[in-house]
Amino acid sequence: MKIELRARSFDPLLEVGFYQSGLGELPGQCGATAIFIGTMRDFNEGEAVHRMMLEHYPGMTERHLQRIVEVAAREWPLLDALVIHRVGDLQPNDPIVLVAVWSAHRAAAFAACRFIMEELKSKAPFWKREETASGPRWVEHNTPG
Amino acid sequence: MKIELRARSFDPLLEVGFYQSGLGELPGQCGATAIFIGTMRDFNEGEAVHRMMLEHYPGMTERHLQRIVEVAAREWPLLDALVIHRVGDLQPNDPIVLVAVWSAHRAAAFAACRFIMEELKSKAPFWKREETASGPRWVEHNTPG
Amino acid sequence: MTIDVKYFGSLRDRLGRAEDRLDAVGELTVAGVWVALHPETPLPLNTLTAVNMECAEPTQTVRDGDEVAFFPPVTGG
Amino acid sequence: MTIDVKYFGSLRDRLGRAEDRLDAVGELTVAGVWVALHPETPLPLNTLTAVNMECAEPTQTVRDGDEVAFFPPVTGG
Repeated sequence: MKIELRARSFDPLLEVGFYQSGLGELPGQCGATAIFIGTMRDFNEGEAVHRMMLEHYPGMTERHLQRIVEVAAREWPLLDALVIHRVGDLQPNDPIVLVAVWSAHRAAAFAACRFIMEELKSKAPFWKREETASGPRWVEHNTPG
Repeated sequence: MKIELRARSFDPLLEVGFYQSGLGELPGQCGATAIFIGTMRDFNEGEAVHRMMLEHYPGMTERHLQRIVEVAAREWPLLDALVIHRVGDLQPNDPIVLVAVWSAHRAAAFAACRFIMEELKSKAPFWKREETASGPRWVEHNTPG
Repeated sequence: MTIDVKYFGSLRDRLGRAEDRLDAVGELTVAGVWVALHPETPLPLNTLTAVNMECAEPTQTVRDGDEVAFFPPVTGG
Repeated sequence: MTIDVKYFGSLRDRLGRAEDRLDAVGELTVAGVWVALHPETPLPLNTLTAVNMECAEPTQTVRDGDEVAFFPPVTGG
Protein backbone atom coordinates (compact mmCIF):
# COMPACT_ATOMS: atom_id res chain seq x y z
CA MET A 1 0.00 0.00 0.00
CA LYS A 2 1.32 3.43 -0.85
CA ILE A 3 -0.02 6.94 -0.29
CA GLU A 4 1.72 9.90 -1.78
CA LEU A 5 1.25 13.65 -2.14
CA ARG A 6 2.90 15.22 -5.16
CA ALA A 7 3.82 18.86 -5.59
CA ARG A 8 4.47 18.40 -9.33
CA SER A 9 2.51 17.03 -12.28
CA PHE A 10 2.65 13.25 -12.65
CA ASP A 11 1.68 10.62 -15.24
CA PRO A 12 -0.86 8.31 -13.58
CA LEU A 13 -0.47 5.45 -16.06
CA LEU A 14 3.31 5.46 -15.72
CA GLU A 15 2.93 5.53 -11.94
CA VAL A 16 0.64 2.50 -11.98
CA GLY A 17 2.99 0.62 -14.27
CA PHE A 18 6.02 1.49 -12.20
CA TYR A 19 4.38 0.59 -8.89
CA GLN A 20 2.97 -2.63 -10.33
CA SER A 21 6.34 -3.74 -11.62
CA GLY A 22 7.62 -3.63 -8.04
CA LEU A 23 4.89 -5.96 -6.73
CA GLY A 24 6.76 -9.23 -6.97
CA GLU A 25 4.22 -11.63 -5.50
CA LEU A 26 1.22 -10.15 -7.21
CA PRO A 27 1.36 -11.79 -10.66
CA GLY A 28 -0.78 -14.88 -10.80
CA GLN A 29 -2.91 -13.94 -7.81
CA CYS A 30 -4.27 -10.74 -9.25
CA GLY A 31 -7.33 -11.03 -11.44
CA ALA A 32 -8.56 -7.45 -11.28
CA THR A 33 -7.09 -3.96 -11.32
CA ALA A 34 -9.39 -0.98 -10.92
CA ILE A 35 -7.97 2.46 -11.57
CA PHE A 36 -9.47 5.90 -11.22
CA ILE A 37 -7.84 9.09 -12.44
CA GLY A 38 -9.27 12.48 -11.59
CA THR A 39 -8.17 15.22 -13.95
CA MET A 40 -8.51 18.99 -13.79
CA ARG A 41 -11.16 20.30 -16.14
CA ASP A 42 -11.09 23.72 -17.80
CA PHE A 43 -14.60 24.55 -16.64
CA ASN A 44 -16.54 24.23 -13.39
CA GLU A 45 -19.97 25.45 -12.37
CA GLY A 46 -20.42 27.21 -15.68
CA GLU A 47 -17.16 29.13 -15.68
CA ALA A 48 -13.85 28.65 -17.48
CA VAL A 49 -11.04 27.76 -15.09
CA HIS A 50 -7.48 28.32 -16.23
CA ARG A 51 -5.56 27.41 -13.09
CA MET A 52 -6.13 25.80 -9.74
CA MET A 53 -4.36 25.71 -6.40
CA LEU A 54 -4.75 22.64 -4.24
CA GLU A 55 -4.15 23.35 -0.56
CA HIS A 56 -3.78 20.62 2.03
CA TYR A 57 -3.07 20.19 5.73
CA PRO A 58 0.40 18.64 5.91
CA GLY A 59 0.35 15.68 8.25
CA MET A 60 -3.41 15.41 8.60
CA THR A 61 -3.94 14.86 4.87
CA GLU A 62 -1.48 11.96 4.64
CA ARG A 63 -2.85 10.43 7.83
CA HIS A 64 -6.43 10.50 6.56
CA LEU A 65 -5.54 9.11 3.14
CA GLN A 66 -3.66 6.29 4.85
CA ARG A 67 -6.64 5.55 7.06
CA ILE A 68 -9.07 5.50 4.13
CA VAL A 69 -6.93 2.90 2.36
CA GLU A 70 -6.64 0.84 5.55
CA VAL A 71 -10.41 0.82 5.96
CA ALA A 72 -10.78 -0.33 2.34
CA ALA A 73 -8.23 -3.10 2.91
CA ARG A 74 -10.21 -4.34 5.93
CA GLU A 75 -13.49 -4.22 4.02
CA TRP A 76 -12.34 -5.95 0.82
CA PRO A 77 -9.65 -8.57 0.06
CA LEU A 78 -7.12 -6.31 -1.64
CA LEU A 79 -3.70 -7.37 -2.85
CA ASP A 80 -2.45 -3.80 -2.99
CA ALA A 81 -3.45 -0.16 -3.42
CA LEU A 82 -1.80 3.03 -4.61
CA VAL A 83 -3.06 6.58 -4.04
CA ILE A 84 -1.31 9.64 -5.42
CA HIS A 85 -2.79 13.13 -4.93
CA ARG A 86 -1.55 16.43 -6.29
CA VAL A 87 -1.06 19.53 -4.17
CA GLY A 88 0.04 23.00 -5.28
CA ASP A 89 -0.59 24.68 -8.63
CA LEU A 90 -2.39 22.80 -11.37
CA GLN A 91 -3.41 23.53 -14.95
CA PRO A 92 -6.32 22.07 -16.91
CA ASN A 93 -5.73 18.45 -17.92
CA ASP A 94 -3.29 17.90 -15.03
CA PRO A 95 -4.03 14.73 -13.06
CA ILE A 96 -5.36 15.53 -9.59
CA VAL A 97 -5.72 12.09 -8.09
CA LEU A 98 -4.89 8.48 -8.89
CA VAL A 99 -6.43 5.51 -7.09
CA ALA A 100 -5.34 2.02 -8.16
CA VAL A 101 -6.50 -1.16 -6.48
CA TRP A 102 -5.39 -4.75 -7.09
CA SER A 103 -7.47 -7.76 -6.07
CA ALA A 104 -8.13 -11.37 -7.01
CA HIS A 105 -11.69 -10.49 -8.04
CA ARG A 106 -13.32 -7.61 -9.85
CA ALA A 107 -16.12 -6.89 -7.38
CA ALA A 108 -13.61 -6.09 -4.64
CA ALA A 109 -11.39 -4.03 -6.94
CA PHE A 110 -14.27 -1.94 -8.27
CA ALA A 111 -15.87 -1.41 -4.85
CA ALA A 112 -12.64 -0.53 -3.05
CA CYS A 113 -11.52 1.89 -5.77
CA ARG A 114 -14.87 3.67 -5.66
CA PHE A 115 -14.90 3.69 -1.86
CA ILE A 116 -11.44 5.21 -1.62
CA MET A 117 -12.40 7.96 -4.08
CA GLU A 118 -15.64 8.83 -2.30
CA GLU A 119 -13.99 8.84 1.12
CA LEU A 120 -11.12 10.91 -0.17
CA LYS A 121 -13.46 13.48 -1.70
CA SER A 122 -15.64 13.76 1.39
CA LYS A 123 -13.04 13.44 4.17
CA ALA A 124 -9.44 14.14 3.16
CA PRO A 125 -8.37 17.71 3.97
CA PHE A 126 -7.79 19.34 0.60
CA TRP A 127 -9.13 22.68 -0.63
CA LYS A 128 -9.33 23.88 -4.21
CA ARG A 129 -9.00 27.48 -5.28
CA GLU A 130 -9.79 28.08 -8.94
CA GLU A 131 -8.56 30.95 -11.09
CA THR A 132 -11.34 32.11 -13.38
CA ALA A 133 -11.78 35.08 -15.72
CA SER A 134 -13.62 36.86 -12.90
CA GLY A 135 -10.84 36.18 -10.39
CA PRO A 136 -9.99 33.48 -7.89
CA ARG A 137 -12.69 31.51 -6.06
CA TRP A 138 -12.66 28.70 -3.54
CA VAL A 139 -14.61 25.59 -4.49
CA GLU A 140 -17.25 25.41 -1.78
CA HIS A 141 -18.11 21.75 -1.78
CA ASN A 142 -17.60 18.55 -3.73
CA THR A 143 -20.44 17.02 -5.69
CA PRO A 144 -21.58 13.63 -4.44
CA GLY A 145 -20.28 10.72 -6.50
CA MET B 1 -15.08 4.64 -29.04
CA LYS B 2 -12.94 1.64 -29.90
CA ILE B 3 -13.47 -2.09 -29.54
CA GLU B 4 -10.69 -4.50 -30.30
CA LEU B 5 -9.93 -8.20 -30.09
CA ARG B 6 -6.27 -9.11 -29.71
CA ALA B 7 -4.66 -12.42 -30.55
CA ARG B 8 -1.43 -11.49 -28.74
CA SER B 9 -0.52 -10.24 -25.29
CA PHE B 10 -0.90 -6.48 -24.76
CA ASP B 11 0.05 -3.86 -22.18
CA PRO B 12 -3.21 -2.28 -20.95
CA LEU B 13 -1.59 0.83 -19.45
CA LEU B 14 0.34 1.55 -22.64
CA GLU B 15 -2.84 1.04 -24.65
CA VAL B 16 -4.76 3.52 -22.52
CA GLY B 17 -1.96 6.07 -22.79
CA PHE B 18 -1.65 5.60 -26.52
CA TYR B 19 -5.39 5.84 -27.14
CA GLN B 20 -5.71 8.83 -24.85
CA SER B 21 -2.95 10.71 -26.61
CA GLY B 22 -5.02 10.49 -29.79
CA LEU B 23 -8.09 12.09 -28.21
CA GLY B 24 -7.45 15.69 -29.21
CA GLU B 25 -10.59 17.37 -27.87
CA LEU B 26 -10.70 15.48 -24.62
CA PRO B 27 -8.23 17.44 -22.47
CA GLY B 28 -9.98 20.05 -20.39
CA GLN B 29 -13.40 18.41 -20.62
CA CYS B 30 -12.41 15.16 -18.99
CA GLY B 31 -12.51 15.06 -15.21
CA ALA B 32 -12.64 11.32 -14.71
CA THR B 33 -11.05 8.21 -16.18
CA ALA B 34 -12.12 4.80 -14.89
CA ILE B 35 -10.08 1.80 -15.97
CA PHE B 36 -10.54 -1.90 -15.34
CA ILE B 37 -7.99 -4.54 -16.22
CA GLY B 38 -8.82 -8.22 -15.95
CA THR B 39 -5.77 -10.44 -15.65
CA MET B 40 -5.35 -14.21 -15.87
CA ARG B 41 -4.78 -15.79 -12.47
CA ASP B 42 -2.74 -18.93 -11.89
CA PHE B 43 -5.52 -20.58 -9.89
CA ASN B 44 -9.27 -20.97 -10.31
CA GLU B 45 -11.83 -22.95 -8.35
CA GLY B 46 -9.12 -24.42 -6.16
CA GLU B 47 -6.85 -25.65 -8.93
CA ALA B 48 -3.61 -24.34 -10.40
CA VAL B 49 -4.03 -23.15 -13.98
CA HIS B 50 -0.96 -22.88 -16.14
CA ARG B 51 -2.50 -21.89 -19.47
CA MET B 52 -5.79 -20.78 -20.89
CA MET B 53 -7.41 -20.66 -24.30
CA LEU B 54 -9.98 -17.96 -24.99
CA GLU B 55 -12.37 -18.89 -27.77
CA HIS B 56 -14.75 -16.41 -29.38
CA TYR B 57 -17.35 -16.22 -32.13
CA PRO B 58 -15.77 -14.04 -34.82
CA GLY B 59 -18.24 -11.40 -35.91
CA MET B 60 -20.75 -11.93 -33.11
CA THR B 61 -18.23 -11.11 -30.37
CA GLU B 62 -17.20 -7.77 -31.89
CA ARG B 63 -20.82 -6.88 -32.58
CA HIS B 64 -21.89 -7.54 -29.00
CA LEU B 65 -18.94 -5.66 -27.49
CA GLN B 66 -19.76 -2.70 -29.73
CA ARG B 67 -23.39 -2.81 -28.64
CA ILE B 68 -22.50 -2.95 -24.94
CA VAL B 69 -20.38 0.18 -25.28
CA GLU B 70 -23.15 1.93 -27.25
CA VAL B 71 -25.66 1.15 -24.51
CA ALA B 72 -23.24 2.56 -21.92
CA ALA B 73 -22.77 5.72 -24.00
CA ARG B 74 -26.54 6.22 -24.14
CA GLU B 75 -26.92 5.64 -20.40
CA TRP B 76 -24.06 7.86 -19.20
CA PRO B 77 -22.44 11.04 -20.60
CA LEU B 78 -19.18 9.52 -21.80
CA LEU B 79 -16.45 11.36 -23.65
CA ASP B 80 -14.89 8.14 -24.91
CA ALA B 81 -14.40 4.44 -24.22
CA LEU B 82 -11.87 1.79 -25.12
CA VAL B 83 -12.35 -1.97 -24.83
CA ILE B 84 -9.62 -4.49 -25.68
CA HIS B 85 -10.19 -8.22 -25.16
CA ARG B 86 -7.74 -11.05 -25.65
CA VAL B 87 -8.49 -14.19 -27.64
CA GLY B 88 -6.29 -17.23 -28.17
CA ASP B 89 -3.69 -18.68 -25.82
CA LEU B 90 -2.94 -16.93 -22.53
CA GLN B 91 -0.56 -17.49 -19.64
CA PRO B 92 -0.98 -16.46 -16.01
CA ASN B 93 -0.58 -12.71 -15.49
CA ASP B 94 -1.56 -11.97 -19.12
CA PRO B 95 -4.16 -9.23 -19.40
CA ILE B 96 -7.52 -10.61 -20.55
CA VAL B 97 -9.60 -7.49 -20.83
CA LEU B 98 -9.19 -3.72 -20.63
CA VAL B 99 -12.10 -1.32 -20.22
CA ALA B 100 -11.33 2.40 -20.07
CA VAL B 101 -13.97 5.11 -19.87
CA TRP B 102 -13.55 8.90 -20.01
CA SER B 103 -16.17 11.30 -18.69
CA ALA B 104 -16.54 14.78 -17.23
CA HIS B 105 -17.62 13.32 -13.89
CA ARG B 106 -16.55 10.38 -11.79
CA ALA B 107 -19.98 8.86 -11.15
CA ALA B 108 -20.53 8.32 -14.88
CA ALA B 109 -17.01 6.98 -15.44
CA PHE B 110 -17.24 4.49 -12.57
CA ALA B 111 -20.75 3.33 -13.43
CA ALA B 112 -20.11 2.93 -17.15
CA CYS B 113 -16.83 1.06 -16.62
CA ARG B 114 -18.50 -1.34 -14.24
CA PHE B 115 -21.53 -1.76 -16.51
CA ILE B 116 -19.40 -2.57 -19.56
CA MET B 117 -17.46 -5.20 -17.57
CA GLU B 118 -20.58 -6.87 -16.18
CA GLU B 119 -22.32 -6.89 -19.56
CA LEU B 120 -19.20 -8.20 -21.24
CA LYS B 121 -18.86 -11.03 -18.73
CA SER B 122 -22.50 -12.05 -18.91
CA LYS B 123 -23.25 -11.50 -22.62
CA ALA B 124 -20.22 -11.35 -24.92
CA PRO B 125 -19.53 -14.69 -26.63
CA PHE B 126 -16.21 -15.83 -25.19
CA TRP B 127 -15.36 -19.23 -23.73
CA LYS B 128 -12.41 -20.09 -21.53
CA ARG B 129 -10.63 -23.43 -21.51
CA GLU B 130 -8.10 -23.81 -18.73
CA GLU B 131 -5.11 -26.15 -18.68
CA THR B 132 -4.68 -27.61 -15.22
CA ALA B 133 -2.50 -30.36 -13.75
CA SER B 134 -5.44 -32.75 -14.19
CA GLY B 135 -5.93 -31.78 -17.83
CA PRO B 136 -7.97 -29.21 -19.74
CA ARG B 137 -11.36 -28.02 -18.54
CA TRP B 138 -13.90 -25.51 -19.80
CA VAL B 139 -14.91 -22.81 -17.36
CA GLU B 140 -18.63 -23.41 -16.91
CA HIS B 141 -19.84 -20.01 -15.83
CA ASN B 142 -18.65 -16.61 -14.74
CA THR B 143 -19.05 -15.52 -11.14
CA PRO B 144 -21.36 -12.57 -10.63
CA GLY B 145 -19.55 -9.26 -10.14
CA MET C 1 -33.00 -24.65 -47.58
CA THR C 2 -29.45 -24.64 -46.26
CA ILE C 3 -28.52 -23.71 -42.70
CA ASP C 4 -24.95 -23.12 -41.54
CA VAL C 5 -24.48 -24.38 -38.02
CA LYS C 6 -21.67 -23.46 -35.61
CA TYR C 7 -20.65 -24.87 -32.24
CA PHE C 8 -18.46 -23.20 -29.63
CA GLY C 9 -16.72 -23.93 -26.36
CA SER C 10 -17.26 -27.24 -24.60
CA LEU C 11 -20.08 -28.09 -27.01
CA ARG C 12 -17.69 -27.93 -29.96
CA ASP C 13 -15.27 -30.16 -28.06
CA ARG C 14 -17.99 -32.64 -27.17
CA LEU C 15 -19.27 -32.88 -30.74
CA GLY C 16 -15.74 -33.08 -32.12
CA ARG C 17 -16.41 -30.42 -34.75
CA ALA C 18 -16.94 -26.67 -35.05
CA GLU C 19 -19.64 -26.64 -37.73
CA ASP C 20 -22.27 -28.47 -39.69
CA ARG C 21 -24.34 -27.72 -42.76
CA LEU C 22 -27.98 -28.74 -42.75
CA ASP C 23 -30.06 -29.18 -45.90
CA ALA C 24 -33.72 -29.35 -45.01
CA VAL C 25 -37.19 -28.75 -46.35
CA GLY C 26 -40.22 -27.26 -44.61
CA GLU C 27 -40.42 -25.03 -41.56
CA LEU C 28 -37.71 -25.46 -38.97
CA THR C 29 -36.96 -23.90 -35.60
CA VAL C 30 -33.55 -23.44 -33.98
CA ALA C 31 -34.31 -26.45 -31.75
CA GLY C 32 -35.40 -28.33 -34.87
CA VAL C 33 -32.01 -27.69 -36.45
CA TRP C 34 -30.37 -29.39 -33.48
CA VAL C 35 -32.71 -32.37 -33.59
CA ALA C 36 -32.20 -32.81 -37.33
CA LEU C 37 -28.40 -32.88 -36.88
CA HIS C 38 -28.22 -34.76 -33.56
CA PRO C 39 -31.29 -37.02 -33.38
CA GLU C 40 -29.72 -39.14 -30.63
CA THR C 41 -28.37 -36.27 -28.47
CA PRO C 42 -30.73 -33.98 -26.61
CA LEU C 43 -29.67 -30.32 -26.63
CA PRO C 44 -27.52 -29.98 -23.48
CA LEU C 45 -29.07 -28.02 -20.65
CA ASN C 46 -28.02 -24.34 -20.53
CA THR C 47 -27.13 -24.29 -24.22
CA LEU C 48 -27.53 -20.84 -25.73
CA THR C 49 -28.52 -20.26 -29.33
CA ALA C 50 -28.00 -17.50 -31.87
CA VAL C 51 -29.30 -16.87 -35.35
CA ASN C 52 -27.15 -14.70 -37.62
CA MET C 53 -25.07 -13.68 -34.60
CA GLU C 54 -28.06 -12.45 -32.60
CA CYS C 55 -29.25 -14.29 -29.50
CA ALA C 56 -32.32 -16.35 -30.31
CA GLU C 57 -34.87 -18.57 -28.58
CA PRO C 58 -34.88 -22.27 -29.53
CA THR C 59 -38.42 -21.71 -30.82
CA GLN C 60 -37.32 -19.14 -33.40
CA THR C 61 -37.92 -20.14 -37.02
CA VAL C 62 -34.90 -20.29 -39.29
CA ARG C 63 -34.69 -19.33 -42.96
CA ASP C 64 -32.61 -20.40 -45.90
CA GLY C 65 -29.03 -19.14 -45.54
CA ASP C 66 -29.27 -18.49 -41.80
CA GLU C 67 -26.26 -19.10 -39.57
CA VAL C 68 -27.34 -20.89 -36.40
CA ALA C 69 -24.99 -21.21 -33.42
CA PHE C 70 -25.12 -23.40 -30.31
CA PHE C 71 -22.90 -22.65 -27.34
CA PRO C 72 -22.58 -22.99 -23.56
CA PRO C 73 -22.84 -20.02 -21.15
CA VAL C 74 -20.26 -17.36 -21.96
CA THR C 75 -17.17 -16.95 -19.78
CA GLY C 76 -15.23 -13.96 -21.12
CA GLY C 77 -13.70 -11.01 -19.30
CA MET D 1 -1.65 26.78 28.29
CA THR D 2 -0.61 27.33 24.69
CA ILE D 3 -2.69 26.27 21.69
CA ASP D 4 -1.42 26.29 18.11
CA VAL D 5 -4.19 27.27 15.73
CA LYS D 6 -4.28 26.72 11.97
CA TYR D 7 -6.63 27.94 9.26
CA PHE D 8 -7.08 26.50 5.79
CA GLY D 9 -8.79 27.23 2.50
CA SER D 10 -11.17 30.18 2.18
CA LEU D 11 -11.06 30.68 5.95
CA ARG D 12 -7.33 31.29 5.85
CA ASP D 13 -7.86 33.76 3.01
CA ARG D 14 -10.64 35.55 4.87
CA LEU D 15 -8.61 35.89 8.06
CA GLY D 16 -5.52 36.91 6.14
CA ARG D 17 -3.28 34.47 8.02
CA ALA D 18 -2.60 30.74 8.24
CA GLU D 19 -2.05 30.41 11.98
CA ASP D 20 -2.40 31.87 15.42
CA ARG D 21 -1.02 31.03 18.82
CA LEU D 22 -3.34 31.29 21.79
CA ASP D 23 -2.15 31.60 25.39
CA ALA D 24 -5.02 30.96 27.76
CA VAL D 25 -5.86 29.82 31.25
CA GLY D 26 -8.70 27.59 32.44
CA GLU D 27 -10.78 25.04 30.53
CA LEU D 28 -11.33 25.77 26.88
CA THR D 29 -13.24 24.05 24.07
CA VAL D 30 -12.46 24.14 20.36
CA ALA D 31 -15.26 26.68 19.91
CA GLY D 32 -13.81 28.63 22.83
CA VAL D 33 -10.46 28.83 21.07
CA TRP D 34 -12.18 30.51 18.14
CA VAL D 35 -14.06 32.97 20.34
CA ALA D 36 -10.89 33.86 22.25
CA LEU D 37 -9.06 34.66 19.00
CA HIS D 38 -11.95 36.20 17.05
CA PRO D 39 -14.30 37.76 19.57
CA GLU D 40 -16.00 39.87 16.88
CA THR D 41 -16.35 37.15 14.23
CA PRO D 42 -18.74 34.25 14.72
CA LEU D 43 -17.37 30.90 13.53
CA PRO D 44 -18.55 30.68 9.89
CA LEU D 45 -21.30 28.18 9.20
CA ASN D 46 -20.04 24.79 7.92
CA THR D 47 -16.60 25.30 9.45
CA LEU D 48 -14.96 21.99 10.34
CA THR D 49 -12.59 21.59 13.23
CA ALA D 50 -9.72 19.26 14.10
CA VAL D 51 -7.60 18.73 17.18
CA ASN D 52 -4.13 17.29 16.64
CA MET D 53 -5.10 16.39 13.08
CA GLU D 54 -8.18 14.41 14.10
CA CYS D 55 -11.68 15.63 13.33
CA ALA D 56 -13.24 17.13 16.46
CA GLU D 57 -16.51 18.59 17.64
CA PRO D 58 -16.51 22.29 18.60
CA THR D 59 -17.43 21.15 22.12
CA GLN D 60 -14.24 19.13 22.56
CA THR D 61 -11.94 20.35 25.34
CA VAL D 62 -8.41 21.32 24.32
CA ARG D 63 -5.21 20.79 26.28
CA ASP D 64 -1.89 22.54 26.54
CA GLY D 65 0.15 22.00 23.38
CA ASP D 66 -2.81 20.95 21.22
CA GLU D 67 -2.95 21.93 17.58
CA VAL D 68 -6.43 23.14 16.67
CA ALA D 69 -7.49 23.64 13.04
CA PHE D 70 -10.46 25.42 11.48
CA PHE D 71 -11.35 24.87 7.85
CA PRO D 72 -14.23 24.85 5.33
CA PRO D 73 -15.68 21.67 3.78
CA VAL D 74 -13.00 19.69 1.98
CA THR D 75 -12.84 19.68 -1.83
CA GLY D 76 -10.07 17.31 -2.83
CA GLY D 77 -10.02 14.53 -5.41
